[in-house]
Amino acid sequence: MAIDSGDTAFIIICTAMVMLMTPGVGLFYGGMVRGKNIISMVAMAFIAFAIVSIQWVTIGYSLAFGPDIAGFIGGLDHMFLAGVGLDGNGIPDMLFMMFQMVFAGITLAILTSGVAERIKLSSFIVLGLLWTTFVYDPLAHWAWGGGWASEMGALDFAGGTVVHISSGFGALALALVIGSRAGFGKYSMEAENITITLLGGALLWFGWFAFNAGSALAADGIAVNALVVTNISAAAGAITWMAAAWIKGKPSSLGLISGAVAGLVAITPASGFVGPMSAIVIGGFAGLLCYGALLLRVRKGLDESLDAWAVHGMGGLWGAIATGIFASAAIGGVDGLIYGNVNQFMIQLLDATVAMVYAFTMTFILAKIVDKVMGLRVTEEEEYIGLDISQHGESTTA
Amino acid sequence: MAIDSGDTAFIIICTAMVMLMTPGVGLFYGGMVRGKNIISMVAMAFIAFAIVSIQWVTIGYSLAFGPDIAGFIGGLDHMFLAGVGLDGNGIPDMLFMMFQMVFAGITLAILTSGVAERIKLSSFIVLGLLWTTFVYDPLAHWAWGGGWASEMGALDFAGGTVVHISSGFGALALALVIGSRAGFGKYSMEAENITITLLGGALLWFGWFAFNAGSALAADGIAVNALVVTNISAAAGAITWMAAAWIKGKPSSLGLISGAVAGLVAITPASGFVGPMSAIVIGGFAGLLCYGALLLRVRKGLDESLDAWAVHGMGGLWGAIATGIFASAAIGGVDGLIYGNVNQFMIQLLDATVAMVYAFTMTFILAKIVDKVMGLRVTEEEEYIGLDISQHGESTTA
Amino acid sequence: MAIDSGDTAFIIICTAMVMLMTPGVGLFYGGMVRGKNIISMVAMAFIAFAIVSIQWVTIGYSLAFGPDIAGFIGGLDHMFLAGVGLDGNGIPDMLFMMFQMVFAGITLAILTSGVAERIKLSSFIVLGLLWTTFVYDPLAHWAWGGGWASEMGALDFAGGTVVHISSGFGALALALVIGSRAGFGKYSMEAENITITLLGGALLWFGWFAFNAGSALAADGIAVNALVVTNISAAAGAITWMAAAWIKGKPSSLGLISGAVAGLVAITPASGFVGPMSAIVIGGFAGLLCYGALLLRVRKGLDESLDAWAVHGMGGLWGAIATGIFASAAIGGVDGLIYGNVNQFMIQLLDATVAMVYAFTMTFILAKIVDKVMGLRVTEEEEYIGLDISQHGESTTA
Amino acid sequence: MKKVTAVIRPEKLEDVKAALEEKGYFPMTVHEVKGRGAQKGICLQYRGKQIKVDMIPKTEIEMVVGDEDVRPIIEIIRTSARTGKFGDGKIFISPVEIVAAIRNDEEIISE
Amino acid sequence: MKKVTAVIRPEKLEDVKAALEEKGYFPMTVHEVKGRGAQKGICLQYRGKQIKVDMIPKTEIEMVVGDEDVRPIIEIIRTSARTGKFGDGKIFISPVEIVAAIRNDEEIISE
Amino acid sequence: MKKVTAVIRPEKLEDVKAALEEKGYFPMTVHEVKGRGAQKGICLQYRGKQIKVDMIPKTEIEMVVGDEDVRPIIEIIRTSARTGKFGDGKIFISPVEIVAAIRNDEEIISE
Ligand SMILES: Nc1ncnc2c1ncn2[C@@H]1O[C@H](COP(=O)(O)OP(=O)(O)O)[C@@H](O)[C@H]1O
Ligand SMILES: Nc1ncnc2c1ncn2[C@@H]1O[C@H](COP(=O)(O)OP(=O)(O)O)[C@@H](O)[C@H]1O
Ligand SMILES: Nc1ncnc2c1ncn2[C@@H]1O[C@H](COP(=O)(O)OP(=O)(O)O)[C@@H](O)[C@H]1O
Repeated sequence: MAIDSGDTAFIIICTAMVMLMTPGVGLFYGGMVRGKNIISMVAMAFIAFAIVSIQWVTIGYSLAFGPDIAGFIGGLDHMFLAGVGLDGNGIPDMLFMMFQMVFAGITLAILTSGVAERIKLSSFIVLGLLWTTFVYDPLAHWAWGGGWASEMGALDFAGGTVVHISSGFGALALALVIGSRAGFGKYSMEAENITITLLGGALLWFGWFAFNAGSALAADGIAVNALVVTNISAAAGAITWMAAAWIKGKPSSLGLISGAVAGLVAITPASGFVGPMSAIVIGGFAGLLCYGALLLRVRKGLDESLDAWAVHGMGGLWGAIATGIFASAAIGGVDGLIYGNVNQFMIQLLDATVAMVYAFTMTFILAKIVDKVMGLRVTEEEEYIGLDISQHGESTTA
Repeated sequence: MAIDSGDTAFIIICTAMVMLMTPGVGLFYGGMVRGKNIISMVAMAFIAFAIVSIQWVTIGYSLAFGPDIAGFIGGLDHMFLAGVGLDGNGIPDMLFMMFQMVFAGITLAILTSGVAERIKLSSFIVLGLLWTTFVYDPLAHWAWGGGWASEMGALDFAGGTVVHISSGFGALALALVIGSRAGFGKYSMEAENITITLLGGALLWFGWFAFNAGSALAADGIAVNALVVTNISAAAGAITWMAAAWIKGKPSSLGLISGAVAGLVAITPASGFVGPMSAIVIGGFAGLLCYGALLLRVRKGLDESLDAWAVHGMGGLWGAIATGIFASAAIGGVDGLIYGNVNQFMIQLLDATVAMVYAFTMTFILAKIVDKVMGLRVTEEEEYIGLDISQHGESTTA
Repeated sequence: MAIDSGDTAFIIICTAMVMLMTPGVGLFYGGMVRGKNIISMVAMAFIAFAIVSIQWVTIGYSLAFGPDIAGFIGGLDHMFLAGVGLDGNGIPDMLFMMFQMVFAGITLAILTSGVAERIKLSSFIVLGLLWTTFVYDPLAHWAWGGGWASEMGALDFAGGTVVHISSGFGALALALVIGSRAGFGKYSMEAENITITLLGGALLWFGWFAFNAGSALAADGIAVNALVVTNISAAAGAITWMAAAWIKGKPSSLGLISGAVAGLVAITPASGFVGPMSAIVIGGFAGLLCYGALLLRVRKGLDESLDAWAVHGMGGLWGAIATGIFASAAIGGVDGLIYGNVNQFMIQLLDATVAMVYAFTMTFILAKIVDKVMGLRVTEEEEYIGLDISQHGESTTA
Repeated sequence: MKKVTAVIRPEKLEDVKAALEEKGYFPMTVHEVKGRGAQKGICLQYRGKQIKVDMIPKTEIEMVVGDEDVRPIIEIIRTSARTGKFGDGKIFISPVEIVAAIRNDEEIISE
Repeated sequence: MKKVTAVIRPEKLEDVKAALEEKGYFPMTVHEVKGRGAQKGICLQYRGKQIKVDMIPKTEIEMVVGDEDVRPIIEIIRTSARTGKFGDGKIFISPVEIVAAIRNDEEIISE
Repeated sequence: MKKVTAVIRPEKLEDVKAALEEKGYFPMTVHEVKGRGAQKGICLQYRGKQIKVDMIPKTEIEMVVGDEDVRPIIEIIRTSARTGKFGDGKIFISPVEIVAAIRNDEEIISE
């Protein structure tokens, strides 16, 4: 098959839309922190994207998609994009490489949740490069590069394990290593710029269509299915989270948008395999589950306060499992639990568990190493002044 | 005809772009209200989108596009998307369903203009569901689902009646039912975050290309024509409104962007039927007309202050009529008044008038019912404190 | 060849994405000025886009792409889009016209850097129309419309000379004619809304994919190459600028995003001709060069403070030359210096130099004329109060 | 010399400014503040339980004026800023000893 | 009558408000300000050289109260706003001569 | 003790801070305010008619200092904040009776 202009057009644009999600994450997070750290959050998203862009074309892509080594990692054959050409099957190979790059970029940006308002910029850069290399790249290889998980038949359409479990449980590990923000639990640390968070959320919702539909790698029926279930799940998550928050108190807009993201996360691995009515259930339950996870986190006094763990980690876990429950052969060729396929359900469970454990453990180890070698955290004064001034020498008045 | 990857790619991306317009409306409106209600405006846009997403896949799509009943409404055959598949003609049927969904979503968001800064959140949700079901869905059926208007030959390329007349005159009815904001006319209530309004306007302009060009449902010459006339009309509207405002006082950026939106609204029904030079006239006149409508509204002391009526209502009315004037058979197969086709002009006039009367009346009735049953409006104290705190329990400092 | 739906879909969406870059420039600049001028900066971007939209369909397109007259300018055959139809080769001619329009629009928006916080709105409109007609249109003709530069074999894939050298050196000329802002050098005039600048930067990075990849005018391998090198160059520029700033002081987010833009600018002319590894060098060097240019500008006490010259002018110059160095026949059919083609290098040098001199000189002359006839600059009081209030009668509190 | 500090509703600022202007009182400095009075802010009924919103945006006007202007200014502000509902605000009068211009060396010293 | 002006750390505002409320002191006006004390702000070590950040966000509370309330309020604020580190802030007491309500014609005049 | 309240042009804040610092006066609290003076703001010519912009952004500096520091501070501010044009601002001196630290129990009481 040659290059198809429709598919190529589709994936180029999808790549751009997923790229926009990375600053989207930065704005989403930036609005939730105190005003003295908003630049830091947005800047880290950009930095994540920039360093991963270079890491990916030099070594990352090859680690993820090079010839399989022991089911665990790709070989170095594609370092510096060797052998990645402008032709291919439907879309150019180079475009596939690029589409995958934007996934790697945003994943690192999501991870910043766990260290918000207290990480040293230099340490973030080092940690980020290590993390992408030792956590993201292997996970991408397992799911999509011919690693053990895909060999086993695990389904992850657009990155439930690779993107969300990895960054969510990674953020949890980081929060444990770096410790709570000074004054956490003592002073209220409320979102200061909710408008910006909502804007970031809008960009996420927008880009997610490309994230999931684009993962079909063609402008076809599967892409359309992914598009439709993605939106349904987002809407359902927004509604259930809002409703649950309403019962407990007020229906905050942060809850609404967090619910939407929870729905988007949960449908991610499933979007090429489940139908619209399953999406209502997947998204709706994601809203409740992730809200519950957030409440649990708060009760435990854990300062993973932008909730990558609650939303991406738990939402991704649920999504991976839900794929094993609701998959329909009529859509993606594989049946799940509700169609009697217990096996697929068990595969999903195993895959998600391994991803979770691996991401958490490796992130914990990497964070400990960076902490020992160069210190993860800013000084008390720098934290008090805020990272905008102390790390970037800037502040924003408006 | 089978699925075409180019067309499918096109409409998937267009769907995403139109989706982004909904938070775009929220930001556009949010910047225009007082700071204590900005979250409320943006949140209502998201909520509108979320609830309509679910309404649409359960019942709305079927009401609009199900088998015609008496020219008025669609049958329930497609409830829960029954019979809506992943294949189709050029683009998958499911994609058509989804593209239509994002139109329904944004229309409800536009409607919030009429109740800005004073509606009870719960009542908005109830009203929104009713409105979409009893106003939007029938209008969509009439124009595009095989209802009486399309049978009669009325032209509405991308939603002049369905989206703009309906939401504009609906907002007017709502404003009348809910009454003015406390202190309206006594205190100045100026836009507090114009930057955000301009950002919202930028997202609208961007998305409108997809709104109109995507309505060709194929990446073809008609789509390109729609794209070109859309931009021309927006530019012309921006310039004439700004110029008119300049003559009366200062050329505000709000005038500029409102004029652009007026131009975009007016060209919407016409974009598949008129050529570029007609677009200058349509957009240019829209800027003047809508600015005049705004001045009239102000003189009448009417608190429909985000001007959905003046811009979308009056702009949509003009656009529907202008389609009957400027349509050219060379472009869309039908001639208008200037090419001697009086008949088409009369059809457009009738269609627009019925849409206007129906939308206004039905909205008025629905609002009255909701007001009786649960109260449309927040209490005086809640309004004074602002909806951000009173409805959402949040506020934004920056 | 007939219309291809994939290519058409691609260029329609690319057009929309490039359109979004224009308000993107407005937000990017708006965040960098003092709060009293933010509306002015964003509004000027919109106004630039609106007036160029009308200029282009009436006369501009014809001047750029009409039948060549003496290698310098296009004839008036396409005035009012005469003879520009909805069919064509791969994409409709009308779409090509529209895609070119959005380039003309953003270029004028970039130019506003040179007059930020002090230009009279009416004079900007007049100057903008003149500038587009006498600077942009000829340059577009030279490079892409069959003018002398393209005849000579100069390579400019997506607008290094046409867009960036022209606006960058134009902005320099404007800054010299209009003079420094009152108090420049005496008081600190720091960026007041960096979040908005970063948002604008995100929209630029996003849109730039369409800017460069879309310049292939087809969804093919060349487009994909442009996409990939564009992102690499942006990332490399962001990293080197940030690193350089870090060595001198703090790694500001403004540096980071400026570096990204520098990388994007530099790769623009080269993106269809060079490979990924060259892009690292081109972008990386652009970050350093443009940062150096900024430092030089500051040392010279020159108030071209949003740095269109340092970033677009110098970055564009470097990009044009770099195209002559790194071009690879394997990618775009032409070799550059490193493959032994000295000739192409000399052509690029000549092309860039002429563009630079022409843009600077013509802009200088046009600015002088407008200054003489109607005054370029607001009064001292108007400048003190800020352009938001004095030119637009508005201000933004948040 | 006295300093008149008036905490008023933000939406009344235009009225107060206009009323003061009419009587020839121009100079003032305005702060955007938040505050609560003896009523501890505003009570919202929220599903049975009451929620207090205790920091309400207010506008604080500072005017340094001659002793003889204090009374008229208090009356003007009262008239133009009053709604009669809780939250209308307060006026405080405090002593000022010196007023010095920056533009030139003019100075007024309270005896 | 006296005006108590306290400049505190913004993150302590909730504690101070709660402590005052407990003792029955409600009315106050709050300003968001920036400030530096005798320590000239906060010192950041930056690659060898020291950087001073000298304008730190603070919260300023104004309370106009009876003379007898001054002492207790100073103590409450001290207790609830103290961290013991530089930058805790200051409390200033100054005289107020008249307090006039806007809602009605009530007035308290310091003797 | 006295409170020096100076309303200055925002763009002069850096200069004023530097000038005060040079003479050893560090502590201060800064408010962002808007204001109008006797000239009622700034006049813009607008197509024949004049438009008044009457609320101009200003910066208000508060410094509580010993009585003996009042004069020198007034002079420093005058010198560093003066442009000679309308709108340069004013300095007000008012009495302060107690200054209490929050970090510890230090206190200065004006006699
Ligand atoms: N004693 C006081 N000290 C300082 N500020 C006060 C005092 N009393 C009132 N205020 C200010 O005036 C505003 C309105 O006060 P008031 O009319 O008493 O309000 P309320 O109706 O809430 O009691 C308060 O929000 C506060 O900012
Ligand atoms: N003499 C003063 N005049 C005005 N404001 C003061 C004075 N002293 C302290 N402040 C305010 O109190 C804040 C904290 O002061 P302090 O505890 O002395 O801080 P630091 O530890 O920085 O010396 C300052 O930032 C300033 O806003
Ligand atoms: N009597 C006053 N009371 C309070 N604030 C004042 C007074 N006089 C001047 N100001 C403040 O000082 C600022 C500058 O005042 P001034 O130099 O008199 O300005 P102008 O040139 O506009 O008359 C004003 O904007 C106001 O904030």
